[in-house]
Amino acid sequence: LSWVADASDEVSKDGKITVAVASNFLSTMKQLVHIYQQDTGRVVLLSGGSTGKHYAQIIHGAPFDVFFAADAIRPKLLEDKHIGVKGSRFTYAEGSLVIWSPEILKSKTHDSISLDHKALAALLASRDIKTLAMANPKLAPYGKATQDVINALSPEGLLSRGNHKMRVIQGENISQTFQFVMSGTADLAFLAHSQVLDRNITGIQKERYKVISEHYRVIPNALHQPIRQQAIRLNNKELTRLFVKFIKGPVAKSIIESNGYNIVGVTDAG
Amino acid sequence: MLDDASISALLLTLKLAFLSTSILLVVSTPFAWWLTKTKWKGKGILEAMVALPLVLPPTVLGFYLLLALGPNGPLGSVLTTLGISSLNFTFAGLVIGSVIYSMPFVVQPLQHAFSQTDKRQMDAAATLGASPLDRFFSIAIPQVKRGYLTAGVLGFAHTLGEFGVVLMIGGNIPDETRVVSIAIYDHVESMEYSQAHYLSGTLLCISFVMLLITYMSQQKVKPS
Amino acid sequence: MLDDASISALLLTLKLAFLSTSILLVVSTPFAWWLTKTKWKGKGILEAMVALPLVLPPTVLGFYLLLALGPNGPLGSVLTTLGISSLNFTFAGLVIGSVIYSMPFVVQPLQHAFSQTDKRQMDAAATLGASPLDRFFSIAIPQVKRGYLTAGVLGFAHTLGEFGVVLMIGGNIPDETRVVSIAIYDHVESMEYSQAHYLSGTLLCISFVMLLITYMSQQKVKPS
Amino acid sequence: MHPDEINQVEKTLSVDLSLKKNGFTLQAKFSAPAKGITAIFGPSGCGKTTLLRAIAGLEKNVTGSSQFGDVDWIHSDIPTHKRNVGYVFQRSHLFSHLDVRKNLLYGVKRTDVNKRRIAFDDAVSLLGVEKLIDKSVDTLSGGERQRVAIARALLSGPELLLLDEPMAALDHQSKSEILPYLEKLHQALSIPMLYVSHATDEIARLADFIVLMENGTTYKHGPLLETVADISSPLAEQANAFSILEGECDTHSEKALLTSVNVDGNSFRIPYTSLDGEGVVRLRIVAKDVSICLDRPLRTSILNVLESTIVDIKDNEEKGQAVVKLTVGRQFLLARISLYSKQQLSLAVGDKVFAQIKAVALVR
Amino acid sequence: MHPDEINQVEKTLSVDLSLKKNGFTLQAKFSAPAKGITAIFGPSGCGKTTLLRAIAGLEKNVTGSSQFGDVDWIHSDIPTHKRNVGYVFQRSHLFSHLDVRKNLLYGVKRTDVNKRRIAFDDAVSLLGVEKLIDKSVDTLSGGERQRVAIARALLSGPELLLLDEPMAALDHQSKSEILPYLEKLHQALSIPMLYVSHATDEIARLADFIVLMENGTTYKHGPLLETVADISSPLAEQANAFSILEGECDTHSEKALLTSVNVDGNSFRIPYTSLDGEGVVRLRIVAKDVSICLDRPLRTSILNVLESTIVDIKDNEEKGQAVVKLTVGRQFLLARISLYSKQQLSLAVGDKVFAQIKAVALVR
Ligand SMILES: Nc1ncnc2c1ncn2[C@@H]1O[C@H](COP(=O)(O)OP(=O)(O)OP(=O)(O)O)[C@@H](O)[C@H]1O
Ligand SMILES: Nc1ncnc2c1ncn2[C@@H]1O[C@H](COP(=O)(O)OP(=O)(O)OP(=O)(O)O)[C@@H](O)[C@H]1O
Ligand SMILES: [Mg+2]
Ligand SMILES: [Mg+2]
Repeated sequence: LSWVADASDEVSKDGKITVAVASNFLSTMKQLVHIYQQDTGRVVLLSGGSTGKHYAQIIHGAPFDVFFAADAIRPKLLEDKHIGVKGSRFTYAEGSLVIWSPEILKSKTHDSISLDHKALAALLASRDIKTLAMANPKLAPYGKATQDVINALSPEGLLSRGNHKMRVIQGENISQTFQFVMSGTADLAFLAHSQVLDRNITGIQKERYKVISEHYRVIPNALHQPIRQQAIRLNNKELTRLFVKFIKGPVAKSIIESNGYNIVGVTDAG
Repeated sequence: MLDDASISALLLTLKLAFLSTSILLVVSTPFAWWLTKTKWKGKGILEAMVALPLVLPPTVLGFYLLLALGPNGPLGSVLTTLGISSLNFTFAGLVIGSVIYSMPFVVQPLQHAFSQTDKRQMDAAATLGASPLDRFFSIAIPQVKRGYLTAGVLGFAHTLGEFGVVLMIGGNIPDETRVVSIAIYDHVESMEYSQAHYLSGTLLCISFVMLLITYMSQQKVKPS
Repeated sequence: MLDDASISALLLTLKLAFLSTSILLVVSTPFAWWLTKTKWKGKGILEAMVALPLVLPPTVLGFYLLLALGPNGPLGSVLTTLGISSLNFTFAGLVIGSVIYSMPFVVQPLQHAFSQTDKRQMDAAATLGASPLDRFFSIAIPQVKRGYLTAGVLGFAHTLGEFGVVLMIGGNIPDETRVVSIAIYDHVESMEYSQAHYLSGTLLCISFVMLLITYMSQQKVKPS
Repeated sequence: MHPDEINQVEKTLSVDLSLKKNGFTLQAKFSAPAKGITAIFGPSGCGKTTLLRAIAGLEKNVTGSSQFGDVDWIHSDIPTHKRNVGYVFQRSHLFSHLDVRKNLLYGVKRTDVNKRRIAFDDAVSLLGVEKLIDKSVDTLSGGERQRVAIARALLSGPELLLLDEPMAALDHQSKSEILPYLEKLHQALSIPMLYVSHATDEIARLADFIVLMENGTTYKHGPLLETVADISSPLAEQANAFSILEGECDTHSEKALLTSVNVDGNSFRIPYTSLDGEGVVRLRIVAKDVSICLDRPLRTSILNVLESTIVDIKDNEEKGQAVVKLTVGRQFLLARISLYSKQQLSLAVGDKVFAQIKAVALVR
Repeated sequence: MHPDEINQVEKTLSVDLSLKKNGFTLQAKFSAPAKGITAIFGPSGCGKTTLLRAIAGLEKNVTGSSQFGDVDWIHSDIPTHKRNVGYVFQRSHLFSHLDVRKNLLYGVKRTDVNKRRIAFDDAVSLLGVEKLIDKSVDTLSGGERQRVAIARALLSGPELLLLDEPMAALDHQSKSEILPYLEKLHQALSIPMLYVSHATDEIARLADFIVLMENGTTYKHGPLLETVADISSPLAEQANAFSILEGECDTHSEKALLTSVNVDGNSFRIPYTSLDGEGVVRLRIVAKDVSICLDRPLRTSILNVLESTIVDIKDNEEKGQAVVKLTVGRQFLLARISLYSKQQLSLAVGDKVFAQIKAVALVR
């Protein structure tokens, strides 16, 4: 077995690591771990969950080795509290926001990948849009970015558009927002780029998923603060380091990118 | 002090809990009675099915409800043809979700209670001129008061804390579907722990007082 | 077919549910009995308190349990002085969490059931030489079988689907604290819907069969 | 409202039904006239309660007919609450969640005002439950429960009364207060009553008709006087076998402290009772209170000595006793004597003898 | 195991207790000897059941003493299950979740093998519950329930039997099978029995002692013979007042179908009964079966005529009757006659008369 080859003391003693991953990155991480395990034979256990929960758990001694957060705040806090390893914090992915709506086909720029400022504003102002789905800006980085976008487009706020009422439904996280869309009740949604990339969805939701993956546009990064997802090591174990090294490596990068994330490529030790 | 948003969430929660519990008690009564009395061989299937929503994680149940109630879902499309627009992300939808999810906590205690009714007293009531419905209301129900208490308390408390389903099909809309459990959850997630403690404390106090009153009043009416 | 991870999650879930339900039934029996029999004025307080964990959103309850069980928490520090390291993120911790959270679903039906026991039959048993404990086991408990069924089913099903508490104090660690409800949740969150459907379906089927067997066997033992 | 004030159509109950439940089979065929109490008599477990329940419509799978007035309850599938029966259950079956007053009012509320037969307060005082009225039924004694149950049934304005050992838990005093009322009630109202009892003295006193049961079957039924005077019926074998004579009130001699009753020309003297109506009265004479002499006894405290003819004798070797059936005008009297006396006096059918009657009870 | 085979210490029950519950107060003081059945007699609601429950330890807040053998149950705070009482409840209280067999075995299992008084099969056949043994108790008739309850109590090897109207739901036949057994049981075992009953015939037959109750208080108690012969006790007022005579078996004349009993020199002839032991037998004579003559009656079917002296007379103007207390050797006999006869014969205390006794029941 390959992992025996580069075994240090620690590696042989404790053959696996546990990684806390933000829900929105979980499926990408599964692909990464799959490859990592195939290549090295080392076992990586994944614990998906919301970043808020993971943070609370880590503070209270959860046995995680690495924490892949959905934002930059929580890793920073851990670093400051000396729970995370100082200097091990880095941005593993930068999310990009997309807007989804069946209305998009009607807009003139339907063949381009992203919408410009004006088209977005027009879309938001459309009277056909009754329900807008977004992630909770308080909880989810994508929600916060969505808020930025909306503020940029209509500074006076969404709900005050005359007597045209739009319901804003908020998901606990970006995954839930996606589920709102799945149900067909939302007319417009801000989603993560990673969610709308076609993947092999099978079964009854296939049709629905097709509708989703054909009606989105990427939102220009300039309209919101970057959605930086950071990770931090929680110990100095050899296995932990090896895994982080893999995530920072080129193989991982290409996978992450193919899942709709931007890679900044800079270890943010700031 | 609680801010307006919290108060509104609290009120919404109480409204939801009262409404769901009332609906549950009303709907479950004939159902539980029927389950108790029927000799139908297949009733075990129904009994098992009532408990099933419980075994799914609430968010997942919520997800399925979301799909079912959506315009393309089996329930949603029926509603649409009836001219009712989707119930997702509405208060009515929340009520439906809560009712489905808390159903076993009401049906089961009632069924248990009804299985204890004294057949002979029902017979006596019949000879005194009481029709089956009359007997049911004048003998069976008063004799299972304690069962209604159990059912009501469990249903009510569960609806108060119920969260996954509500989050999913409610969409966290202030004044409409943002119940207090979601508000507390939001606080915890966004590390606003003191607000979370405060709101939790308030919810606990209110619930405690309500439960206490319920139980205390129960103690008094007991026959000496 | 289910993959290994799912099977392991299922087994872990069943283990947790059986263990929690057993503990709950054992612990709740004397407690519910005492609640039924005591004339203590303050028992309403205890009754209300049992139902309280229900009113908090499970994750929030989980959060508080996390604090309490942590090394600095009130329970955790007691455990630490006893030489037990923190129970957070361990299977034992999950069991404790489930027990606390599902307690009302077991205590309440049992209490209700015990309140229906026939005092006169207990008296008769006493004159036949049965000590209070003996009477309790030979008369009270067999007569409230149906109450145990309700309590067991509600407790069991609630533990199966229970998710927020488990996620919080368990930490979603494969093979140790990742129960099937979390696994399904993970699948839904990472948009692996077909896996989610598949696992939900399996869980539903298993639960359904277990519940059906329980109810069917119940039907048979009924006196003709 | 006093029972006497009500007038209504007389309804007869004719039963010819059968029912199977688990191991037990009921086969009942008899009719209970509106004017009269029908006693149901038989050993424990013979099916008396089951019969009453079937008539009340509380048993399932009853086949046959149960004709009350114009309606066949079974054929027309009339449910219990429309049969308008008053049922005093063997084990009272009071409503445990209601106090005594509410138990009593339960039926009252569900009865048309013009169908009520007895005022609430009358029922309460008749059955002596005044002091119990606000009690929880759990705290009642056995007899108290039964009294409440009787009052509850009476108050529901029944057209048919089903009484399942209503007096079994009652003391002599309570019984002797309630029995006359039941008699009066059924006479005034002409409603049929079925009265289950193990106590032959109650039956003797109350019943006009009797249905004898054994093993789920009604093997004999008919007017009480005939049926009890039937020397071959199992009733005559009972230690307290009795016969009943009907007669008319003669003269009241208040001074002599005696009342005289004329039974087909024979005068019976009984302890003084003020008889309000003229009409027919009924005397119950327990067989063992009757002795037989060949000479007319003189200077004895026994008041009643009749000339009579022996019409039948049945020996019971086992008990060393014989039952002798004697004529009293066109009616009959049973005497139980020892086989020894029978031999000593060489009694035979057709002999003229003197029947010396120790005790005569005026039944009504 | 046959009852006769067991030997044990005789224990007496001495009760002097009181208890208040809600509106009701119980005040009881009497003692029940080991050799003998003590009847508890009183109207419905007077507190008989409460008394039995208090003795069994089923009532709370009982003060006073309840001495059984050497132990004061109340003072030493002995709980019910250690008092070793057999209790037949008024309303049977069978275990609803167990079938008949398991109900019967419940007490057996909890009784030391050497304390058992009766074999399982014997109890079953004595109480005629063979056919019911596998039935659910819900399906039993009233009488069947009670029989099962009696069997259950007997099988638990009690040192004290508390019987609360055990026969009330039973027919004559069942009664006459169970009563002799109870008599035999208590004689063989010398365990005290408290027997609540409204039926004076049962009391007459069974009891050696009697406790009279009214309104929660035991106002009179003593040996049955004395107490019932007390012309001023309420018992003598009852329609079925009686007296009891004890005597010895004389000669058995099987040919004559008669048995003769010697009561203080007077010979009573009763229908033939094979008396197994020699010992003392007891005759019950109902007061209304006794008539008084001034001359000795001849050629009568009445077997028993005694010379006697009137020791007391009590008139009851209301009923037109008088109770006359007569001597029989050193014992007493009550006769109930009409006031008319009393005047006709001008009976007075001290008169020598002939008591003509229609019926004598050999009680044991
Ligand atoms: N818990 C209670 N609270 C108030 N009163 C009670 C309670 N229990 C019994 N009583 C009353 O005490 C009295 C005595 O009851 P008990 O059952 O001892 O009577 P009893 O002599 O057995 O009558 P019966 O012959 O009718 O069975 C009754 O009047 C009854 O109503
Ligand atoms: N559900 C049932 N299943 C089987 N047997 C039954 C059922 N109900 C009654 N029985 C039997 O039917 C018979 C008649 O019962 P019932 O109650 O009619 O008797 P009863 O004449 O009223 O007796 P009692 O005088 O003792 O009250 C009994 O032997 C009883 O055990
Ligand atoms: Mg019966
Ligand atoms: Mg009593």
